[in-house]
Formats: sequence, structure tokens, C-alpha cells
Amino acid sequence: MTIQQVVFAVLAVAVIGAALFVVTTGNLFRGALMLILVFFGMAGFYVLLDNGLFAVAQVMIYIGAISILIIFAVMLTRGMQAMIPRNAQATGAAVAAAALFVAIFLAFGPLRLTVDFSAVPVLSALFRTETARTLGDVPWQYANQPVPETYIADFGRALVNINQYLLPFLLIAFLVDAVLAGAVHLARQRKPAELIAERREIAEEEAEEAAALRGAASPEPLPQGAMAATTTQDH
Amino acid sequence: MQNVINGIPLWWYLFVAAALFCIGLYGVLARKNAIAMLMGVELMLNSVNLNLLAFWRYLAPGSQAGLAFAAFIFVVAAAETAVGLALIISAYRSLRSVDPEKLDQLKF
Amino acid sequence: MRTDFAFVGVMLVTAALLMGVTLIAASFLRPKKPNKAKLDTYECGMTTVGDTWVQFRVQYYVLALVFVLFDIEAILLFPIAVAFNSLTLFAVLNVVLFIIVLLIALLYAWRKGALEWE
Amino acid sequence: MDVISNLLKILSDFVADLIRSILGFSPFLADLVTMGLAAVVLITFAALSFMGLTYVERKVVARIQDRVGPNQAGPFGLLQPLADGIKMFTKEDTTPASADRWVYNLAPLVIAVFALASFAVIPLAPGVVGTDLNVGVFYLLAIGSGSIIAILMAGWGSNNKYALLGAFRTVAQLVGYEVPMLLNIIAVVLIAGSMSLIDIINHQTLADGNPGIPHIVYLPLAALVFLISGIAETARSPFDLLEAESEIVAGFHVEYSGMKFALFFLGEYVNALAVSLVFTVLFLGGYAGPILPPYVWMLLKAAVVIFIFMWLRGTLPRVRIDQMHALNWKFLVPMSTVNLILVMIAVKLFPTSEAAARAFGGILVTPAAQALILFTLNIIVLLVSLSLASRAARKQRLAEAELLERRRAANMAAVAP
Repeated sequence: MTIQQVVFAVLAVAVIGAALFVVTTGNLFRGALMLILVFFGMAGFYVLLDNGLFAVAQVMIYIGAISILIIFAVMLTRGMQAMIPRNAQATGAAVAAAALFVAIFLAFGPLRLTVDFSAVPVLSALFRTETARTLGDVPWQYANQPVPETYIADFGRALVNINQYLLPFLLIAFLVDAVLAGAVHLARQRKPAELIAERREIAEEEAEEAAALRGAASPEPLPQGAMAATTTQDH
Repeated sequence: MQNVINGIPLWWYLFVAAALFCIGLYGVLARKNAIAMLMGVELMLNSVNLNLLAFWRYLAPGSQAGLAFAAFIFVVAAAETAVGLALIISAYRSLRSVDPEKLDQLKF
Repeated sequence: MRTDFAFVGVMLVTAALLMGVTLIAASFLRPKKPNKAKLDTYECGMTTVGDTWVQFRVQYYVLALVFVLFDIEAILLFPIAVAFNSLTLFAVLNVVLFIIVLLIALLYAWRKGALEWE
Repeated sequence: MDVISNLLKILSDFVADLIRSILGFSPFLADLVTMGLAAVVLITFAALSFMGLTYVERKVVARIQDRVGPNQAGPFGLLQPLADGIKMFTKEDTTPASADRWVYNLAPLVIAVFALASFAVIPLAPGVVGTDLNVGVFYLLAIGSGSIIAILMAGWGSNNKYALLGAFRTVAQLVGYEVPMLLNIIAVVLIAGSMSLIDIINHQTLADGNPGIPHIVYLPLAALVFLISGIAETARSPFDLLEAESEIVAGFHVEYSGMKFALFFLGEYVNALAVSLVFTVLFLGGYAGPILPPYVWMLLKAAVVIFIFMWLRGTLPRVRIDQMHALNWKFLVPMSTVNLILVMIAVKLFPTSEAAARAFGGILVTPAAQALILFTLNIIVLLVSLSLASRAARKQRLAEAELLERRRAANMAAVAP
């Protein structure tokens, strides 16, 4: 057991435990904090992979930017207290996720498995040409090299090299432009009067729908709840 | 053939990444809150990034492909979160709910 | 593992340990006489009204959003800045184009009033 | 002479050798103990400077405001920080009943740890540095985001309207002022060609070890903006909106008392110290200097920067929140961006090294000539943006005055028969 292995094990346990907490908790803010722990653990993995640049970029982008956006959103959409953590398809989702994990592990894990397709009727119909296939213990083409000392500068050069990643690099700028335009439009400050009018419209439509469904002659009165728009003073 | 860097074989990283991806998948499928679903998506993107950088380190440390893709995933993840959360906030302000099952009004 | 980052880890752990020990030591030294008034939320002596989760302005979110834009710019520009001496003029002009396009995004947000406070 | 100038280096090497000879049976353990000891020394240095700074700051601000400042505890009040420490230690610490206990108690720890972590990469003398990361300045920027998370934790964990509001305000401020800061750091990295703090200092030092041209001559505008955003990042006056007692009590740490409050305080001061040290490294040439030993130069330069912080605190009034955001987003950020673009093109057209000239023709110039070109460029950008800003401000004032005038006229018309 080398020190790196110990660090890896600690990070792995922390990351997976925190991730499980994130997807099961009812308290969204604590979930966001645990998500930050996951991001931090990821930065630790990148350090173990000899990539300091991306470890730092991970902290900068995920913890410094994305987490803050998520926490702001959690705080802006209050009512996360007593949140129901899962929906009706949770069991199915858990089974699907577990099945996917087992499948990935069998296909790419360290165990070498030989599956004889001809023995199983369904599989033999699916994979007609092959009779047997080896799963797991993939023979990756290992490079056996250290990371070059100049990997940061190399990466910088590759980003603006026209034969490498110049086009995606420039597209990022336009993507970010579009994101900002859309998000600013969506999250703009709306006047209370505007909001009330919108909600009244929705309520009317819903009432009309309900009336049309029931085939009643007279439309129902507007539901009270829909009208009670908050005009709370923003801080 | 078994290649070990810093005492860690490649499949350890793949294992963690797969576990994280599946946890994220569960989060996306099983949560009742749009922000929580977005957190699940973040977990999945992170696991993909871990895979990319692990393969970069073990298979091609001299090339820039793994780094470039990981960097673009950073960018796209940030963009996706920004727009996603703006949508959720906008929907919340109109409808007072962040439950995707309740957001069946195609208007907003 | 890059040994240079090992020290960062040691630093984080040591700082957490030292600060944690300070907190725990203080908890033994200090008096502990809680009463209801002390444990109340401090709002200038007034009784707390309503929920803490008053509605906040979306402005905060929009500012964080513009920040994310520049954060993205930064993680891509730092490696380029390190490699700057070996870039061609064409590459540099493309980087300039990149920054200008982001500046346009900022100007758009400005014109849309996203940067106005009040 | 040589012994004195390399005192820190010799001492640290001696201790490292000692540990290695004692723990010779296990090199790994020896390394771990050495690193742990270095960390403890750095943290102690930061904590002691925090105590010293509180005293100095109170004295300096008192002098500016024509007061005496602390003068009761010990000679000249020198024992005041100690007295404060004892008070903080023995003060009762209340946790509000409605607080989210875990988050509430963890927040001060997180803020202190991340503030101290920045000392891991700051070089204090040649060879005396926690670790020379090749992503040094980037690391410093990233580690700053940890304190933002801690502030949000404190605001949410306290379950208090004022705390949450203060946290929101503070985070909006910190996040905003990080942008001009990183834009200007990119400009410095561009010139130095490396993100390592040691390389950045070396770029400001001549080959024979004498001080060369500091970056403040290359990029005066970047230095100015970095200083302003550094003050805002550490939430010091005039950007101390989070402590606006009259508006939001005391910001996000309103519920904290005793040792936890002390940790927030420590985080604040350690951050200010770190910003001044980083400013010294990035723009003032770090530890390079004639005659005096390097560590003295480093601390002297940092002390000057810190004094500027205190001076500003003593003289400037607090800005309004809308002014604070407008200054950042409408002035500093566009100006820094334009400056960065111009610096990029200028550095490419007038390279100083053979290698850079090979990549693209350009005109090979000496560092002094490049510094002169960039200096002129920076000053031009500064003057142009100042004149643009003052014109826009005048326009706005006139528009406001006109609006007021029109309103008054309307009122008069309504009153008059």
C-alpha cells in the first residue's frame, strides 16, 4: 500500500459517499455542499493523474462558479425544506443504474470473462456472427510515459493551433455568448404586475381547459391559489 | 501489460468513474426537484471528465486530445448549468414549483 | 503524484487540524450558559418574523452568471498565456477575437440592464 | 553577508537535514514530517502576522483619525492582540437554536483553512517556499473560491435573514471583483511566460540576482486594478459593505461569537496579507532588492502594500452597493479586457526573447524598451477610459438634474392656479 493508493482510496470513498448523499438527501443545500466535496475529490484525482492544471481548473470552474450558481438557485427557489427526495420511478431508476454499473464493470473491469453466446438462445440470435466473446481486462495500449514538463504550454498551443482545436476554441466564445444572452433574458427581473398578469392568464387557460374537459356550459371561477401572486419586496 | 502509475492501475479510475456515472444517472432519473436533477447531471459530467483524463494519462500523456476534450466539458458543463438553472428559476418565478412533473405548461 | 501538490494537501490537513484543535480547546475553556434569549436569532432584538427564506433578487444570479463567463475565459487563457511566446501572430489574433466576442457578451448584458443595480 | 541573506534557506535546510538524519529509516516519513513542520511554520507565521496586523491596523487608523488607539494593555498597547485572543478564547459561544448545526459550525473552519492554504505557494525568500507549483497564480485564484463557499455556508447555516442577505451581497462582490483580478493576472503571466510565482519573480530579476524592472513598470494599470480588486476581494474598506453595521448588522457572520468569530476575522486578515504578498510577487519584484536580505525586502514591500490598504480604510468613505457593482462591471472589467488585448498584441509585436521572435517576426527589443512601450500603452488606456467614464458620469448627472428639474416644474404647475 503506497501513500498514493491510500490517498486514492480515501478520495474514492469520500467521492462516492458524497455522491450517494447528493442523490438521496432531502435537504438540497446540504446536497449542494456534498456536491462540492465531490468536485474537490475530483481535483484530488486529477492531481494523482499528474495534471495540476486541471485540478486547479476543476476547483476554479466547478467550486468557484458552478457550485455558486447551484447554491444561488437553491436559495432563489425556496421551498426546498421538506422536499420529497424521490419520485415514483425511483426504484426502477436504482435498478437501471445498478445494472448499468454491473455491465460497465463486467465489460471494462479487471476480470477476464469469456461469454459463450451460442449457449444462450437470445444472445446467439442477437450476435449471430460471434460465438464467444471476451469481456473485461481490456488490453489498453499503455503509453508508459511521464507527462511532459511543458504540458501546460503544449495545451495552450494546441488550443490556438488551426490544425488542432482552434475552431472549438472560438466556438466556445460564441456558445458562451448565446448562454449569457439566453440566461439574462430568462432570469430578468420582472415587474410584479407582469407576473400577476401572467399567472392570471395561466389560471384562465387552466379553467378553460377544465371547462372544456367537463363539457360544462359556464367556465368555472378562477382558482384562488393561482391569483395569490407574491408581490414580496425583493431584497 | 498491466500498467501502474503512482501505484494505481487504470481500472481503479474507471471503477470510480463508472460508480459516479451510475449514481448521477440515478439522481437524474429519480429526483423530484429540477435542481437536484441538474446535480445528477453534474456528477455524470464529472465522471466523464475523470475517464478522459485517466485515459489521457495512461494511454497518451503526450497528446492534447484528452486535455482539450476535458476542458471543453468544463465549459459545456458551466454553460449547461447556467442555462438550466436560469430556466428553473424562471419557471419557479412563474409557477412556484421546481418539480419537472408539474412543469407541463409549454408556455414558459 | 506530483510531489509539489503533496505539500498543498499537507497544508490543507494541517490547517484544518490546527484550527479544529483551537475550536475544540476554546469549547473547553469558555462558559456555557445558554438561555432562550441567547439562542434566538439575532435580528436587532426584534422577534423574528416569518421565514428566513425571503425572496432574493435574481440580480445576484445574473451577476454570478457573468462571472462564470469570465471564469471560462480564464481557464482557457491561462495555458495560452503560458505558451504565449511561441504563438504565431495568427493565433494571437484569434485569441484577441475570442476575448472580443466575450466582451460583446458583457456589453450585451450591460445593454439589457443585467448589470444595473436597482 | 551571504549567511544573513540566505538565513531562512539555511535554517530550513538545516532542520530538513536534521529530520532526515533522525528518521533515516523511512524517507517517506521524513518527507511527511518535514512538510508538516513547514506547514506549521507557515500557518504560525500567518497567525502571528494576523495578531500583529490587528494591532498595527488599529494604531494606524487611530493616527489617521487623530486618536491614540489601543494603549492600555502593555507598553503602547502592544499586548492588545494577546488580550483580544484571550477574550475570544474564553467568550461564550452561542449557536442559534434554529441554525443548521453542521453547516454553521463548519463554515469558520473552511474559511480559515482556505485562507491559510494560499500561503503554500507564496515564496518568502529564494528557496524558501512551501511548494513551487507550476500553476501557482492559478492555484491562488482557485483557492479563493473556497472562502466564497464558506460565506454561503455561514449565511445559510445561521438561519438569519441578515446573515443570508449579507452572504448574498458578499458573494456577489467577491465573485465580481475576481474578474478584473484574473484578467490582470493573465496579463502578468503573459509577460512572465509562466504561472509559477518563482518564475514570475525571476522575470523581474536580472541574471546576476539584482533587481530588474518590476512588473508595475510594465503594467501600471494592471497593478492598479489588481490593488483595487484585491481590496474588494478581502472586503476591506471602502468595499466593506458586508460589515455595514447600519444596514445588515454585520453581514454573514452576525450570529457568530467567540472563537468562531475569531476564525472569520483571521480569514479576513490572512487574506489581506496574502493579497499584499501576491501583489508584491506579481508587480513589485518579490524578494528581489539590493543590500538588504531578500526576506526583509519581501516583507518590507508587503508592509508598504498593507499600509496602503490601511490608509485607504482610514480615509475613504464606504461605497454604495450599486456604485460598487458599477465600478467593477462597467469600468474595471471592460478596461482590463481592452488592456489585456492591447498588451497581447504589443508583446507579440515587440518580443524580448529570441524564441518569441522566431515564432513570429516582430521587432526584437530589450526588456526596458518593451516595458516602456507597455507602460505608455497602459497609461493611454487608463486616461482614455477615465475620460470616457467621466463623460458618461457627467451625462448621467445632467440627465438626472434635468429629470429633477422637469419634475419640479410639473409640481409647480400643479400647485400654481
